[in-house]
Amino acid sequence: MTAVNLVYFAWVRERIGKGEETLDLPESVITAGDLLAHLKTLGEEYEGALEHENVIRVAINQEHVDHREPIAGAREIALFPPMTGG
Amino acid sequence: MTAVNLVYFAWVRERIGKGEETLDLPESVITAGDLLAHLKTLGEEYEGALEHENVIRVAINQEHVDHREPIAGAREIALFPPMTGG
Amino acid sequence: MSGLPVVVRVQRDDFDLAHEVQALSAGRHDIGAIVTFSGLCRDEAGTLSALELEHYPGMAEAEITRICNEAVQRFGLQAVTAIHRYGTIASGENIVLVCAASPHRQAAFDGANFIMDFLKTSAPFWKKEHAADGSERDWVSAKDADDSARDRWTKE
Amino acid sequence: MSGLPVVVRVQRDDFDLAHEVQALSAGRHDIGAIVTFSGLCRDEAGTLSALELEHYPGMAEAEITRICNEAVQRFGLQAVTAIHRYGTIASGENIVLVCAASPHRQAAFDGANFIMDFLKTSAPFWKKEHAADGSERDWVSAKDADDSARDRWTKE
Repeated sequence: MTAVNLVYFAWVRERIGKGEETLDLPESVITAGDLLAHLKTLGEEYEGALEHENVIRVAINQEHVDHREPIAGAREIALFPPMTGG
Repeated sequence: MTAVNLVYFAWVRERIGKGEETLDLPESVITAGDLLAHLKTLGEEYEGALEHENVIRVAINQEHVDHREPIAGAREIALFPPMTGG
Repeated sequence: MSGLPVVVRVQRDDFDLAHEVQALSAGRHDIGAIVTFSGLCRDEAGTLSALELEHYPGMAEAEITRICNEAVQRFGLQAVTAIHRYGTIASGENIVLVCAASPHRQAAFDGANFIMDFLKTSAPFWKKEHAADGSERDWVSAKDADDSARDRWTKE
Repeated sequence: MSGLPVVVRVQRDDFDLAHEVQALSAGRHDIGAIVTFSGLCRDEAGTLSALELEHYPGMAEAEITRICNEAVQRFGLQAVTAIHRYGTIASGENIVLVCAASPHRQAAFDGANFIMDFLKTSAPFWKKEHAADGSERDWVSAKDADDSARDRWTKE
Protein backbone atom coordinates (compact mmCIF):
# COMPACT_ATOMS: atom_id res chain seq x y z
CA MET A 1 0.00 0.00 0.00
CA THR A 2 1.27 3.47 -0.86
CA ALA A 3 -0.28 6.67 0.45
CA VAL A 4 -1.06 9.43 -2.01
CA ASN A 5 -2.56 12.89 -1.69
CA LEU A 6 -5.62 13.38 -3.83
CA VAL A 7 -7.19 16.75 -4.65
CA TYR A 8 -10.52 17.37 -6.33
CA PHE A 9 -11.94 20.43 -8.07
CA ALA A 10 -15.26 21.85 -9.28
CA TRP A 11 -18.08 19.30 -9.62
CA VAL A 12 -15.74 16.38 -8.95
CA ARG A 13 -15.04 17.99 -5.56
CA GLU A 14 -18.72 18.73 -4.94
CA ARG A 15 -19.87 15.22 -5.82
CA ILE A 16 -17.17 13.45 -3.79
CA GLY A 17 -17.94 15.85 -0.97
CA LYS A 18 -14.40 16.90 -0.11
CA GLY A 19 -11.54 18.88 -1.65
CA GLU A 20 -8.69 16.60 -0.64
CA GLU A 21 -7.79 13.39 1.10
CA THR A 22 -4.91 11.01 1.56
CA LEU A 23 -5.58 7.44 0.54
CA ASP A 24 -3.66 4.19 0.73
CA LEU A 25 -3.76 2.60 -2.69
CA PRO A 26 -3.49 -1.14 -3.39
CA GLU A 27 -0.47 -2.12 -5.47
CA SER A 28 -2.73 -3.15 -8.31
CA VAL A 29 -3.33 0.57 -9.00
CA ILE A 30 -0.64 1.35 -11.58
CA THR A 31 -2.06 4.07 -13.85
CA ALA A 32 -4.28 7.12 -13.46
CA GLY A 33 -7.05 5.10 -15.07
CA ASP A 34 -6.60 2.35 -12.48
CA LEU A 35 -6.93 5.00 -9.79
CA LEU A 36 -10.27 6.19 -11.19
CA ALA A 37 -11.55 2.59 -11.31
CA HIS A 38 -10.38 2.01 -7.74
CA LEU A 39 -12.02 5.19 -6.43
CA LYS A 40 -15.34 4.15 -7.96
CA THR A 41 -15.35 1.12 -5.65
CA LEU A 42 -15.18 3.34 -2.55
CA GLY A 43 -18.77 4.53 -2.51
CA GLU A 44 -21.69 6.10 -4.29
CA GLU A 45 -20.27 9.61 -4.11
CA TYR A 46 -17.12 8.52 -5.99
CA GLU A 47 -19.21 6.55 -8.44
CA GLY A 48 -21.33 9.64 -9.15
CA ALA A 49 -18.36 11.95 -9.48
CA LEU A 50 -16.37 9.68 -11.78
CA GLU A 51 -19.26 8.10 -13.70
CA HIS A 52 -18.07 9.40 -17.07
CA GLU A 53 -14.40 8.50 -16.68
CA ASN A 54 -13.41 9.83 -20.10
CA VAL A 55 -14.27 13.43 -19.19
CA ILE A 56 -12.27 13.36 -15.95
CA ARG A 57 -8.93 15.14 -16.26
CA VAL A 58 -5.95 13.99 -14.22
CA ALA A 59 -2.89 15.95 -13.12
CA ILE A 60 0.08 14.34 -11.39
CA ASN A 61 2.29 16.71 -9.41
CA GLN A 62 0.39 19.60 -11.06
CA GLU A 63 0.95 18.47 -14.65
CA HIS A 64 -1.73 17.20 -17.01
CA VAL A 65 -1.42 13.49 -17.76
CA ASP A 66 -3.17 10.84 -19.79
CA HIS A 67 -5.25 8.18 -18.04
CA ARG A 68 -2.59 5.66 -19.09
CA GLU A 69 0.12 7.51 -17.13
CA PRO A 70 1.71 5.48 -14.29
CA ILE A 71 1.16 7.13 -10.91
CA ALA A 72 4.29 5.76 -9.26
CA GLY A 73 6.13 8.51 -7.40
CA ALA A 74 3.19 10.91 -7.41
CA ARG A 75 3.13 13.33 -4.47
CA GLU A 76 -0.22 14.79 -5.48
CA ILE A 77 -2.86 13.58 -7.90
CA ALA A 78 -5.66 15.93 -8.94
CA LEU A 79 -8.98 14.95 -10.53
CA PHE A 80 -11.20 17.56 -12.15
CA PRO A 81 -13.64 18.26 -14.99
CA PRO A 82 -12.64 19.88 -18.29
CA MET A 83 -11.41 23.39 -17.62
CA THR A 84 -13.51 26.48 -18.28
CA GLY A 85 -11.27 29.42 -17.39
CA GLY A 86 -10.33 32.38 -19.52
CA MET B 1 -11.38 74.21 -69.09
CA THR B 2 -12.52 73.22 -65.61
CA ALA B 3 -10.76 74.25 -62.42
CA VAL B 4 -9.98 71.57 -59.85
CA ASN B 5 -8.31 71.60 -56.45
CA LEU B 6 -5.33 69.28 -56.25
CA VAL B 7 -3.67 68.16 -53.01
CA TYR B 8 -0.41 66.26 -52.67
CA PHE B 9 1.05 64.27 -49.80
CA ALA B 10 4.38 62.80 -48.62
CA TRP B 11 7.04 62.50 -51.34
CA VAL B 12 4.60 63.47 -54.08
CA ARG B 13 4.16 66.77 -52.24
CA GLU B 14 7.91 67.16 -51.65
CA ARG B 15 8.85 66.46 -55.26
CA ILE B 16 6.17 68.71 -56.75
CA GLY B 17 7.21 71.35 -54.23
CA LYS B 18 3.77 72.30 -52.94
CA GLY B 19 0.92 70.80 -50.92
CA GLU B 20 -1.97 72.09 -52.98
CA GLU B 21 -2.92 74.08 -56.03
CA THR B 22 -5.88 74.85 -58.24
CA LEU B 23 -5.45 74.01 -61.90
CA ASP B 24 -7.50 74.51 -65.03
CA LEU B 25 -7.68 71.18 -66.83
CA PRO B 26 -8.16 70.76 -70.59
CA GLU B 27 -11.32 68.90 -71.53
CA SER B 28 -9.27 66.00 -72.85
CA VAL B 29 -8.56 65.05 -69.21
CA ILE B 30 -11.33 62.58 -68.48
CA THR B 31 -9.90 60.07 -65.98
CA ALA B 32 -7.53 60.16 -63.02
CA GLY B 33 -4.94 58.53 -65.28
CA ASP B 34 -5.39 61.31 -67.84
CA LEU B 35 -4.76 63.80 -65.03
CA LEU B 36 -1.45 62.15 -64.12
CA ALA B 37 -0.36 62.20 -67.76
CA HIS B 38 -1.36 65.87 -68.07
CA LEU B 39 0.50 66.88 -64.90
CA LYS B 40 3.69 65.25 -66.19
CA THR B 41 3.66 67.75 -69.08
CA LEU B 42 3.76 70.70 -66.65
CA GLY B 43 7.42 70.48 -65.68
CA GLU B 44 10.32 68.47 -64.35
CA GLU B 45 9.06 68.49 -60.77
CA TYR B 46 5.77 66.84 -61.82
CA GLU B 47 7.63 64.42 -64.04
CA GLY B 48 9.85 63.42 -61.11
CA ALA B 49 6.99 63.09 -58.67
CA LEU B 50 4.77 61.05 -60.97
CA GLU B 51 7.47 59.10 -62.82
CA HIS B 52 6.16 55.71 -61.66
CA GLU B 53 2.49 56.32 -62.36
CA ASN B 54 1.38 52.90 -61.19
CA VAL B 55 2.45 53.52 -57.60
CA ILE B 56 0.63 56.87 -57.36
CA ARG B 57 -2.65 56.60 -55.45
CA VAL B 58 -5.55 58.87 -56.31
CA ALA B 59 -8.45 59.99 -54.14
CA ILE B 60 -11.41 61.97 -55.47
CA ASN B 61 -13.38 63.90 -52.87
CA GLN B 62 -11.46 61.99 -50.20
CA GLU B 63 -12.25 58.52 -51.52
CA HIS B 64 -9.77 56.10 -53.07
CA VAL B 65 -10.29 55.60 -56.80
CA ASP B 66 -8.79 53.67 -59.64
CA HIS B 67 -6.74 55.47 -62.31
CA ARG B 68 -9.59 54.73 -64.73
CA GLU B 69 -12.09 56.70 -62.61
CA PRO B 70 -13.62 59.74 -64.39
CA ILE B 71 -12.81 62.96 -62.56
CA ALA B 72 -15.92 64.86 -63.68
CA GLY B 73 -17.50 66.64 -60.72
CA ALA B 74 -14.44 66.32 -58.48
CA ARG B 75 -14.11 69.09 -55.90
CA GLU B 76 -10.75 67.82 -54.66
CA ILE B 77 -8.32 65.35 -56.16
CA ALA B 78 -5.46 64.02 -54.03
CA LEU B 79 -2.28 62.33 -55.26
CA PHE B 80 -0.04 60.42 -52.88
CA PRO B 81 2.29 57.43 -52.48
CA PRO B 82 1.18 54.07 -51.03
CA MET B 83 0.16 54.59 -47.41
CA THR B 84 2.37 53.64 -44.48
CA GLY B 85 0.31 54.45 -41.40
CA GLY B 86 -0.60 52.18 -38.54
CA MET C 1 15.43 41.22 -24.12
CA SER C 2 16.40 41.84 -20.52
CA GLY C 3 15.38 39.47 -17.73
CA LEU C 4 12.42 37.15 -17.92
CA PRO C 5 9.86 38.32 -20.46
CA VAL C 6 6.92 36.44 -18.89
CA VAL C 7 4.89 37.72 -15.91
CA VAL C 8 2.07 35.50 -14.64
CA ARG C 9 -0.25 36.21 -11.73
CA VAL C 10 -3.28 34.37 -10.35
CA GLN C 11 -5.09 36.63 -7.96
CA ARG C 12 -8.43 37.45 -6.35
CA ASP C 13 -8.16 41.21 -6.93
CA ASP C 14 -8.91 43.08 -10.11
CA PHE C 15 -6.06 44.23 -12.33
CA ASP C 16 -5.33 47.51 -14.05
CA LEU C 17 -4.83 47.26 -17.79
CA ALA C 18 -2.91 50.53 -18.11
CA HIS C 19 -0.58 49.61 -15.26
CA GLU C 20 0.24 46.23 -16.79
CA VAL C 21 0.89 47.63 -20.26
CA GLN C 22 3.05 50.33 -18.70
CA ALA C 23 5.08 47.75 -16.77
CA LEU C 24 5.48 45.63 -19.89
CA SER C 25 6.83 48.43 -22.05
CA ALA C 26 8.41 50.92 -19.63
CA GLY C 27 11.79 52.20 -20.78
CA ARG C 28 11.74 50.11 -23.95
CA HIS C 29 12.03 51.58 -27.43
CA ASP C 30 12.15 48.30 -29.34
CA ILE C 31 8.48 47.31 -29.07
CA GLY C 32 6.38 47.89 -32.18
CA ALA C 33 3.09 46.33 -31.14
CA ILE C 34 1.23 45.49 -27.96
CA VAL C 35 -1.95 43.44 -28.09
CA THR C 36 -4.06 43.07 -24.96
CA PHE C 37 -6.96 40.73 -24.37
CA SER C 38 -9.38 41.38 -21.51
CA GLY C 39 -11.96 38.71 -20.76
CA LEU C 40 -14.99 39.99 -18.86
CA CYS C 41 -17.94 38.44 -17.08
CA ARG C 42 -21.05 38.87 -19.25
CA ASP C 43 -24.48 39.14 -17.61
CA GLU C 44 -26.08 36.91 -20.28
CA ALA C 45 -28.90 39.32 -21.03
CA GLY C 46 -29.43 40.09 -17.36
CA THR C 47 -29.80 36.48 -16.15
CA LEU C 48 -26.33 36.13 -14.62
CA SER C 49 -25.11 38.15 -11.66
CA ALA C 50 -21.64 36.66 -11.12
CA LEU C 51 -19.25 33.84 -11.83
CA GLU C 52 -17.51 31.86 -9.12
CA LEU C 53 -14.01 31.02 -10.35
CA GLU C 54 -12.34 27.99 -8.74
CA HIS C 55 -8.71 27.22 -9.51
CA TYR C 56 -5.93 24.78 -8.67
CA PRO C 57 -3.36 26.88 -6.80
CA GLY C 58 0.17 26.29 -8.00
CA MET C 59 -0.79 24.38 -11.11
CA ALA C 60 -2.77 27.37 -12.44
CA GLU C 61 0.35 29.58 -12.33
CA ALA C 62 2.57 26.79 -13.70
CA GLU C 63 0.29 25.98 -16.60
CA ILE C 64 -0.21 29.62 -17.66
CA THR C 65 3.56 30.19 -17.44
CA ARG C 66 4.18 27.15 -19.64
CA ILE C 67 1.69 28.43 -22.25
CA CYS C 68 3.21 31.94 -22.21
CA ASN C 69 6.75 30.62 -22.59
CA GLU C 70 5.63 28.55 -25.56
CA ALA C 71 4.07 31.67 -27.13
CA VAL C 72 7.28 33.67 -26.54
CA GLN C 73 9.27 30.99 -28.36
CA ARG C 74 6.81 30.41 -31.16
CA PHE C 75 5.99 34.03 -32.03
CA GLY C 76 9.19 35.76 -30.93
CA LEU C 77 7.39 37.86 -28.35
CA GLN C 78 9.39 40.45 -26.42
CA ALA C 79 7.25 40.34 -23.31
CA VAL C 80 4.07 38.71 -22.04
CA THR C 81 1.86 39.40 -19.03
CA ALA C 82 -0.98 37.08 -18.09
CA ILE C 83 -3.26 37.59 -15.09
CA HIS C 84 -6.18 35.36 -14.17
CA ARG C 85 -8.58 36.13 -11.33
CA TYR C 86 -10.38 33.68 -9.07
CA GLY C 87 -13.19 33.99 -6.53
CA THR C 88 -16.48 35.77 -7.14
CA ILE C 89 -16.51 37.99 -10.21
CA ALA C 90 -19.59 40.13 -10.82
CA SER C 91 -20.94 40.73 -14.31
CA GLY C 92 -19.07 43.56 -16.04
CA GLU C 93 -15.88 42.76 -14.15
CA ASN C 94 -12.56 41.51 -15.51
CA ILE C 95 -11.70 37.80 -15.43
CA VAL C 96 -8.47 37.52 -17.38
CA LEU C 97 -5.84 39.73 -19.00
CA VAL C 98 -3.19 38.80 -21.55
CA CYS C 99 -0.68 41.34 -22.94
CA ALA C 100 1.77 40.43 -25.70
CA ALA C 101 4.53 42.69 -27.03
CA SER C 102 6.44 42.17 -30.25
CA PRO C 103 8.34 44.17 -32.85
CA HIS C 104 5.60 43.38 -35.40
CA ARG C 105 1.84 43.43 -35.20
CA GLN C 106 0.86 39.96 -36.39
CA ALA C 107 3.12 38.22 -33.86
CA ALA C 108 1.54 40.23 -31.06
CA PHE C 109 -1.99 39.37 -32.27
CA ASP C 110 -1.16 35.68 -32.76
CA GLY C 111 0.72 35.42 -29.47
CA ALA C 112 -2.16 36.80 -27.40
CA ASN C 113 -4.69 34.71 -29.34
CA PHE C 114 -2.62 31.53 -28.89
CA ILE C 115 -2.24 32.13 -25.15
CA MET C 116 -5.99 32.64 -24.72
CA ASP C 117 -6.86 29.51 -26.71
CA PHE C 118 -4.57 27.31 -24.62
CA LEU C 119 -5.41 29.04 -21.36
CA LYS C 120 -9.11 28.29 -21.98
CA THR C 121 -8.51 24.60 -22.47
CA SER C 122 -5.60 23.75 -20.20
CA ALA C 123 -5.29 26.22 -17.32
CA PRO C 124 -7.01 24.66 -14.27
CA PHE C 125 -9.91 27.07 -13.68
CA TRP C 126 -13.61 26.26 -13.45
CA LYS C 127 -16.58 28.63 -13.60
CA LYS C 128 -19.85 28.30 -11.73
CA GLU C 129 -22.72 30.63 -12.55
CA HIS C 130 -24.70 32.67 -10.04
CA ALA C 131 -28.12 33.55 -11.40
CA ALA C 132 -29.44 37.11 -11.16
CA ASP C 133 -32.36 35.82 -9.03
CA GLY C 134 -29.92 34.77 -6.31
CA SER C 135 -29.91 31.05 -7.04
CA GLU C 136 -26.74 29.13 -7.76
CA ARG C 137 -26.68 27.70 -11.24
CA ASP C 138 -24.51 24.91 -12.51
CA TRP C 139 -20.88 24.67 -13.54
CA VAL C 140 -20.13 26.05 -16.99
CA SER C 141 -19.54 23.24 -19.49
CA ALA C 142 -16.40 23.08 -21.57
CA LYS C 143 -17.09 23.91 -25.22
CA ASP C 144 -16.00 21.85 -28.22
CA ALA C 145 -15.44 25.19 -29.96
CA ASP C 146 -12.67 25.95 -27.47
CA ASP C 147 -10.93 22.67 -28.30
CA SER C 148 -11.21 23.48 -32.00
CA ALA C 149 -9.79 26.97 -31.41
CA ARG C 150 -6.82 25.41 -29.62
CA ASP C 151 -6.29 22.68 -32.21
CA ARG C 152 -5.99 25.10 -35.14
CA TRP C 153 -2.54 26.08 -33.81
CA THR C 154 -1.21 22.55 -34.40
CA LYS C 155 -2.85 21.96 -37.78
CA GLU C 156 -0.50 23.96 -39.97
CA MET D 1 -26.08 48.33 -28.57
CA SER D 2 -26.86 51.96 -27.73
CA GLY D 3 -25.80 54.80 -30.01
CA LEU D 4 -22.97 54.57 -32.50
CA PRO D 5 -20.48 51.85 -31.62
CA VAL D 6 -17.57 53.38 -33.54
CA VAL D 7 -15.33 56.17 -32.19
CA VAL D 8 -12.56 57.45 -34.46
CA ARG D 9 -10.05 60.19 -33.69
CA VAL D 10 -7.05 61.53 -35.59
CA GLN D 11 -4.98 63.67 -33.27
CA ARG D 12 -1.54 65.06 -32.54
CA ASP D 13 -1.66 64.25 -28.81
CA ASP D 14 -0.99 60.91 -27.19
CA PHE D 15 -3.90 58.77 -26.05
CA ASP D 16 -4.56 56.88 -22.84
CA LEU D 17 -5.27 53.18 -23.31
CA ALA D 18 -7.04 52.75 -19.97
CA HIS D 19 -9.27 55.76 -20.58
CA GLU D 20 -10.32 54.50 -24.00
CA VAL D 21 -11.08 50.97 -22.79
CA GLN D 22 -13.03 52.46 -19.89
CA ALA D 23 -15.07 54.66 -22.23
CA LEU D 24 -15.73 51.69 -24.52
CA SER D 25 -17.05 49.43 -21.79
CA ALA D 26 -18.39 51.76 -19.08
CA GLY D 27 -21.75 50.69 -17.71
CA ARG D 28 -21.98 47.66 -19.98
CA HIS D 29 -22.37 44.11 -18.71
CA ASP D 30 -22.75 42.43 -22.09
CA ILE D 31 -19.13 42.58 -23.28
CA GLY D 32 -17.16 39.35 -23.01
CA ALA D 33 -13.91 40.32 -24.66
CA ILE D 34 -11.93 43.46 -25.40
CA VAL D 35 -8.87 43.31 -27.63
CA THR D 36 -6.62 46.35 -27.89
CA PHE D 37 -3.80 46.96 -30.34
CA SER D 38 -1.21 49.64 -29.64
CA GLY D 39 1.26 50.44 -32.39
CA LEU D 40 4.47 52.08 -31.15
CA CYS D 41 7.44 53.81 -32.74
CA ARG D 42 10.44 51.45 -32.61
CA ASP D 43 13.95 52.90 -32.44
CA GLU D 44 15.30 50.31 -34.92
CA ALA D 45 18.21 49.26 -32.72
CA GLY D 46 18.96 52.84 -31.73
CA THR D 47 19.21 54.25 -35.27
CA LEU D 48 15.81 55.99 -35.34
CA SER D 49 14.86 58.86 -33.05
CA ALA D 50 11.36 59.69 -34.31
CA LEU D 51 8.81 59.29 -37.04
CA GLU D 52 7.10 62.20 -38.75
CA LEU D 53 3.50 61.21 -39.48
CA GLU D 54 1.79 63.08 -42.31
CA HIS D 55 -1.92 62.57 -42.94
CA TYR D 56 -4.76 63.69 -45.18
CA PRO D 57 -7.12 65.56 -42.85
CA GLY D 58 -10.73 64.60 -43.33
CA MET D 59 -10.03 61.56 -45.48
CA ALA D 60 -8.00 59.95 -42.67
CA GLU D 61 -10.99 60.04 -40.31
CA ALA D 62 -13.42 59.00 -43.05
CA GLU D 63 -11.32 56.03 -44.16
CA ILE D 64 -10.72 54.71 -40.63
CA THR D 65 -14.44 55.09 -39.86
CA ARG D 66 -15.33 53.12 -42.99
CA ILE D 67 -12.93 50.31 -42.00
CA CYS D 68 -14.26 50.20 -38.43
CA ASN D 69 -17.88 50.08 -39.59
CA GLU D 70 -17.01 47.20 -41.90
CA ALA D 71 -15.40 45.35 -38.97
CA VAL D 72 -18.46 45.96 -36.76
CA GLN D 73 -20.69 44.43 -39.45
CA ARG D 74 -18.41 41.56 -40.33
CA PHE D 75 -17.45 40.41 -36.84
CA GLY D 76 -20.50 41.55 -34.88
CA LEU D 77 -18.47 43.89 -32.69
CA GLN D 78 -20.25 45.73 -29.89
CA ALA D 79 -17.94 48.74 -29.91
CA VAL D 80 -14.77 49.96 -31.63
CA THR D 81 -12.39 52.80 -30.87
CA ALA D 82 -9.61 53.75 -33.28
CA ILE D 83 -7.15 56.59 -32.68
CA HIS D 84 -4.29 57.52 -35.01
CA ARG D 85 -1.73 60.16 -34.17
CA TYR D 86 0.08 62.49 -36.58
CA GLY D 87 3.03 64.86 -36.24
CA THR D 88 6.37 63.98 -34.68
CA ILE D 89 6.34 60.76 -32.67
CA ALA D 90 9.48 59.84 -30.73
CA SER D 91 10.66 56.26 -30.44
CA GLY D 92 8.87 54.46 -27.64
CA GLU D 93 5.73 56.55 -28.14
CA ASN D 94 2.29 55.45 -29.30
CA ILE D 95 1.25 55.81 -32.94
CA VAL D 96 -2.10 54.05 -33.16
CA LEU D 97 -4.69 52.41 -30.94
CA VAL D 98 -7.50 50.06 -31.89
CA CYS D 99 -9.95 48.64 -29.31
CA ALA D 100 -12.59 46.07 -30.27
CA ALA D 101 -15.29 44.73 -27.95
CA SER D 102 -17.40 41.66 -28.58
CA PRO D 103 -19.34 39.02 -26.66
CA HIS D 104 -16.78 36.40 -27.75
CA ARG D 105 -13.01 36.40 -27.87
CA GLN D 106 -12.27 35.40 -31.46
CA ALA D 107 -14.48 38.15 -32.92
CA ALA D 108 -12.65 40.73 -30.81
CA PHE D 109 -9.24 39.41 -31.95
CA ASP D 110 -10.28 39.21 -35.60
CA GLY D 111 -11.98 42.60 -35.55
CA ALA D 112 -8.94 44.42 -34.20
CA ASN D 113 -6.62 42.51 -36.54
CA PHE D 114 -8.82 43.28 -39.57
CA ILE D 115 -8.98 46.98 -38.71
CA MET D 116 -5.17 47.19 -38.37
CA ASP D 117 -4.57 45.37 -41.67
CA PHE D 118 -6.85 47.72 -43.61
CA LEU D 119 -5.76 50.82 -41.70
CA LYS D 120 -2.13 50.05 -42.69
CA THR D 121 -2.94 49.85 -46.39
CA SER D 122 -5.77 52.31 -46.93
CA ALA D 123 -5.80 55.03 -44.26
CA PRO D 124 -3.99 58.08 -45.71
CA PHE D 125 -0.95 58.36 -43.42
CA TRP D 126 2.71 58.44 -44.38
CA LYS D 127 5.78 57.99 -42.21
CA LYS D 128 9.11 59.71 -42.59
CA GLU D 129 12.06 58.60 -40.48
CA HIS D 130 14.27 60.87 -38.39
CA ALA D 131 17.66 59.28 -37.78
CA ALA D 132 19.17 59.22 -34.29
CA ASP D 133 22.12 61.28 -35.59
CA GLY D 134 19.76 64.19 -36.34
CA SER D 135 19.56 63.72 -40.08
CA GLU D 136 16.26 63.28 -41.88
CA ARG D 137 15.94 59.93 -43.54
CA ASP D 138 13.56 58.93 -46.27
CA TRP D 139 9.89 58.08 -46.37
CA VAL D 140 9.04 54.60 -45.17
CA SER D 141 8.17 52.33 -48.10
CA ALA D 142 4.92 50.43 -48.23
CA LYS D 143 5.44 46.70 -47.69
CA ASP D 144 4.08 43.91 -49.88
CA ALA D 145 3.59 41.98 -46.65
CA ASP D 146 1.00 44.56 -45.58
CA ASP D 147 -0.94 44.05 -48.81
CA SER D 148 -0.83 40.29 -48.26
CA ALA D 149 -2.04 40.70 -44.67
CA ARG D 150 -4.98 42.75 -45.96
CA ASP D 151 -5.78 40.39 -48.81
CA ARG D 152 -6.13 37.32 -46.58
CA TRP D 153 -9.45 38.76 -45.32
CA THR D 154 -10.98 38.45 -48.80
CA LYS D 155 -9.55 35.04 -49.70
CA GLU D 156 -11.92 32.82 -47.72
